[in-house]
Amino acid sequence: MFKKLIEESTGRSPWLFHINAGSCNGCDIELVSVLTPRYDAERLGFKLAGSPRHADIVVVTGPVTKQSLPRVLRTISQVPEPRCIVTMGSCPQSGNVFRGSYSVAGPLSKYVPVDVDVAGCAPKPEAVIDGLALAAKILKEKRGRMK
Amino acid sequence: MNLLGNVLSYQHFPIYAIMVLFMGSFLIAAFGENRRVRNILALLSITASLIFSLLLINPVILRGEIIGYWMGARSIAGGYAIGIALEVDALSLFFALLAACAIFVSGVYSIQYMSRDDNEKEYYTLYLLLCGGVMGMVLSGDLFNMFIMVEILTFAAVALTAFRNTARGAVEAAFKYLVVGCMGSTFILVGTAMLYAQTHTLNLAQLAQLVPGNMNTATKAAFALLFVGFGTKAFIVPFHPLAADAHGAAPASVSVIISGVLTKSGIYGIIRITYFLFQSMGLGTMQFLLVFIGSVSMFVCVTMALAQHDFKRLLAFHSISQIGYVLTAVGLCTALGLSAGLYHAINHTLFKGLLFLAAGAVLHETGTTDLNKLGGLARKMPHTTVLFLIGALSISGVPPFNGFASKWLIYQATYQKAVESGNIGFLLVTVIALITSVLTLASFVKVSHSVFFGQLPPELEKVKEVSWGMRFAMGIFALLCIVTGLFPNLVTTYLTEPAAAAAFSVQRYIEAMGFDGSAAVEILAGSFRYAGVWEPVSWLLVLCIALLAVTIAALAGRYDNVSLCRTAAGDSKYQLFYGGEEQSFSQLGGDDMFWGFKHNWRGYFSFMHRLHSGIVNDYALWAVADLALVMLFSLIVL
Amino acid sequence: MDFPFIKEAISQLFSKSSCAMYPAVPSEAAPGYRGRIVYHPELCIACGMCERVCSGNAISRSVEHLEDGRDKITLTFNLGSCTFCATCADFCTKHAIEFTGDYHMVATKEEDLLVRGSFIKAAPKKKAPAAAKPENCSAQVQTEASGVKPREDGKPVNDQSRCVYCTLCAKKCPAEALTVDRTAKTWTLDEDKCVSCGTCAQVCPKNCIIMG
Amino acid sequence: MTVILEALRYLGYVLVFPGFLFCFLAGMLLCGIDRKLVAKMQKRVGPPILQPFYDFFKLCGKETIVPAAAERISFMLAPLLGLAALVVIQLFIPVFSFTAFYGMADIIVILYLLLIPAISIIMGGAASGSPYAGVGLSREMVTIISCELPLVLVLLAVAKTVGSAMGTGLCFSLSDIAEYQEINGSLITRISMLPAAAAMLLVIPGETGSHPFDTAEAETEICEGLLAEYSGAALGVFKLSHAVKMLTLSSLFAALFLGGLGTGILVLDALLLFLLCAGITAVSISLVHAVTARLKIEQIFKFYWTVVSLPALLSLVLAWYGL
Repeated sequence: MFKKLIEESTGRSPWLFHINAGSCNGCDIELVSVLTPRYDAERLGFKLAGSPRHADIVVVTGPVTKQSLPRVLRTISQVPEPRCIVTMGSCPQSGNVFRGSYSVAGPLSKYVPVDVDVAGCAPKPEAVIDGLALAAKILKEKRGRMK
Repeated sequence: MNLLGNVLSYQHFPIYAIMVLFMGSFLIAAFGENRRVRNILALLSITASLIFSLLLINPVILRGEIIGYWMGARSIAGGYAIGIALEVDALSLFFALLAACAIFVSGVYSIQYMSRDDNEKEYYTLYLLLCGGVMGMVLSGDLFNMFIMVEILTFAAVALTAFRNTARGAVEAAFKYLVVGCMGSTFILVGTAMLYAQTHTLNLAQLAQLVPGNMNTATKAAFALLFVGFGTKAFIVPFHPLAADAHGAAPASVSVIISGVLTKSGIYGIIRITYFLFQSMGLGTMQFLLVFIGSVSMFVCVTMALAQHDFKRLLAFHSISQIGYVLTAVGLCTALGLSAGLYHAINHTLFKGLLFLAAGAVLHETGTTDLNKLGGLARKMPHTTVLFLIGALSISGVPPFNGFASKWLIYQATYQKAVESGNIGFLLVTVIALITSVLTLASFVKVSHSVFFGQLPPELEKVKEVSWGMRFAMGIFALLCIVTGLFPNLVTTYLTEPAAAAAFSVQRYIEAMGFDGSAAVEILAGSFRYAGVWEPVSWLLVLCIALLAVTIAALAGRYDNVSLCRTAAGDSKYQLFYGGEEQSFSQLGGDDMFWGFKHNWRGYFSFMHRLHSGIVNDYALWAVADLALVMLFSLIVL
Repeated sequence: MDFPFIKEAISQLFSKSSCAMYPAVPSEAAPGYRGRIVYHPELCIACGMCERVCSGNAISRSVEHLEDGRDKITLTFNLGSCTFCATCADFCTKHAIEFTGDYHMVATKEEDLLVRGSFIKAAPKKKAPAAAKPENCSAQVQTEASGVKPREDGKPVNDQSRCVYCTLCAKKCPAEALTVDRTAKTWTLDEDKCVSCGTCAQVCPKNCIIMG
Repeated sequence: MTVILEALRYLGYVLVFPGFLFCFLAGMLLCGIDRKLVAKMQKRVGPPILQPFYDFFKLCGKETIVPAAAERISFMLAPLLGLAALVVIQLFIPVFSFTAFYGMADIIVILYLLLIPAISIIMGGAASGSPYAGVGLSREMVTIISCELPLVLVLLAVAKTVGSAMGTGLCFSLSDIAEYQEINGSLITRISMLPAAAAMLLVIPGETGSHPFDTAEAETEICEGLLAEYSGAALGVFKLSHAVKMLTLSSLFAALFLGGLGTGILVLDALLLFLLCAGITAVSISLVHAVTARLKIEQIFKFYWTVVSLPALLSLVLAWYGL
């Protein structure tokens, strides 16, 4: 029963940790707007965590610059299992307009398995909510597969 | 057989307890070249002293006798005491037991702690002299002998402060201590002389009989001189900077004696003169004097401690802060207050001894006590850490350790005093005491973070746990801390209440030496009932059950499902979160940890900073100014 | 310290929330929102303009040679690389690219973010029978093609045999010196306005503008 | 036989009613109500009331990472100790006329016991070795110092009021305070106690470390401070402790100022206590949270030692002169 309780709860309280990997701040602002009274992601249990140790979902924005790459990977590795990695906006998926720049090391999927891509430049808050809800579902599945 | 029986009569034990220490000192000075001989001699003498003190519990505390002992069969001639007398009532024995315990543990600790120093022979000679001085002072029945013993212990303490004279500041600290300590001794001497001129006797019991009836300007001045003189020994404000310097420089085992025992002997002196010699504690103004000085010591020293960044200096300031508690409680002049103060005196000796020994252990292994250079020692010295935490929680008054039990009594005593006397000032004292307690906690949080938790500086990677002997010594103190905290009723019933009762029965004290005590001013102790309840054992039991329940529930909830770093190489998963950066050494300095607090008090702190100039001339001036004020006060009110 | 918002807080306690209850209540994107790309391959002429103007390199074109000699041309729009600037749609003369208000672009696989469309281009086949009738004609064309000589004054010349009249050169000309009429299939240069910058030659998808 | 029954009864107190289970359920619900109310006040929908339960169980299912630099035993023991200490405090706080453990602790003891959870979180944070925890630790300690003065004044004022009314001069015992209120009505009805009650209401958010006094756990600047390295079940226990602390402090408030409302039936009393706690939380935690922005640490200190301490002192002086 306890295990079922945990599994049920996992999908209902995903906490986010946001990493800016060289983003233009467009996606960052959209992510924060998800938490405002207008969209209020907290009603779905989402919460922005302050430390990667508390997080379930890592949201990466930005094209993953060479400077940020080791930091991003280190921070992602510090998130306890089960975890879910969400790329937000086009940049971390492909590099977008920054592709081919000398300083861009992306896309992120070259280095870590990405679970959910939210496209858009920047995505609409509704799309972010969609993406996070999908991530929460994946999280629950991952939790079910543990142990 | 008769002779042996005579020799082993408990009447002689007080002088044995003193003399074994002095004998040990002389023997080590004479034959202490060999390390083993020296250690055995030192251990023998401190153990013997402890045993003799313990054997006195039965007659003095349980049976309530007062041992009046005349040395060399001389006693009273022509109505005046002419012999050297020892007089042991429950109060004296209380302090003697305290001293013997601390001396024993610190002596055991010294054996390994001092093994890296040279001149060990001189160390033990001086150490036992210091101990003998303390023992002699608290058991003496003679004011002049008290002065002699004070001189012995002051000079031994000065010499021991400068013992590690290669260390920075040691000689300077000793010099400051010497100057102000000698001023204090001189005050005591002058006070004694003035009393002698007025009463023609030096015996404490006879003085207690004669002085209160014959108060004149000279005796009033003598009171001020004695009070300030013993105040110097207790390092109460304004003599606290000396303690900081002396503790910072002295070896930890000596700091234990200076803070745990020497200051107590100062308190003992103050109790003797205020309660016995002058019997002036019944006066509201005299209570005000003690409580005022006590509260100021309590608060000023705890704030000074918050600003320190040296482990031992910080402990030194706390030491005076705790002495402030004792003095405040003693100054209340109620049975509860005195009992609480004496309880706190025991506890202070225990936890402060433990903390100084822990500081010594850190110094012994790392070579520094600077809070900004230490950190993360918990992984290298786990036992020391646990012992230190017991001491830190005790001094901060966290239940169920002993500091809480005595502070709890002190709060009640001050509040009850406020209610009884209708004086709202005592209420302020309760509030100050409570705030001081939380500030104490704050500074020990700072120490535990800066020394034992946090990150290990790379240069301290090779630190090892201290040897078993040192841990054993600390363990004794820690055990006593827990025991006195868990069984407050036993401590109050068998130690502090008899001692407090002794302080209120001056008449018996006088009569025990064969004088007429009928004229003594009896101070009414008054009865008391606790305003609250505190059952540490049951509380601990409930806490254990709750902890067990929580632990079982947590383990059932896979609390033990932790993932630990298995590889030697730095797996980034197990590194600390540094905002994504690679883990590097970063330890919050202990210096300015509570700036949110200090920022609001910056005026006060900068004032204090300017006041504590570190110049010995200033401190001497403070002593004189203090004397002048107290003298003025006593001339007016006595 | 005062609490200036205490009244609002209490009054809002009893008023309706201002939340958009998104997943429960679907929400439309604002008019003009540029969301998911819809590609109409039947309109496309594979001029390649979109691919060229795309800043995010989101558009790729692949050509598959079918057995019957025709080419199957596939255009792929990678939404995961798109900045949704809509320049491609702007430039598309055939209006084959459309930006919709659909913002649900969430995927677990990269595949899901690709918008594909393909059409079979018969153009080379169409030309082959036309060239087959008069044999010299094709040679003529070829000589014509090679015959277009660059002008000596450095102004552009159009090889009209290859031009598809996509008007891109006219759109791009900074001096507005070019006029292209798609219906009349004319390409005219206003020599007074031309500054010989070469933009038309650079942007021409068919490389039929020749500069000196 | 009776001894065993007696022991079982006390075990039941520890595990079920004022103890573990009650603390868990009531504390979590209180936390959920608080979050919902704050959301309402900010014109949001807010999380479901059961959200803290979801959070807790989710955290139980997560991996608990112990950093290599941490002192392992203290790191893992600290959350449990903090929670156990809080549960024990709850046992000493009377539920109207009912006290689970009668005659074991008074308000001074409670004052000190409230330090133990704070100390345990400080020890846990310090043991993790994180520099963020170092900063958090410093702030947490200053917050404790800040709250201490008004809390002490409030408690002394109550002790004096009840004591002089009962003729003993002062009364530190919580069950005596509860008993007094059973007979003479709630203390909050006395004018001299109103400022103290107001001060206590402002002390509660500081002690629990909720907004705007949460500088110690500021997630946006110092990565949750002391909790920065905690993950999984250990973090869950800390979150639970936070919830229980809300319950403890609000029921302390109820015991000090709102006594004498009990019905005498234990189940109803428990329900009433919970409702009162919810009301107190709504005013002192949720409302203050919703209308303020996070203070700086030196502002917290100043706020508590002036704005909050003054009414408490006023109350004490009024009580002193028997008003």
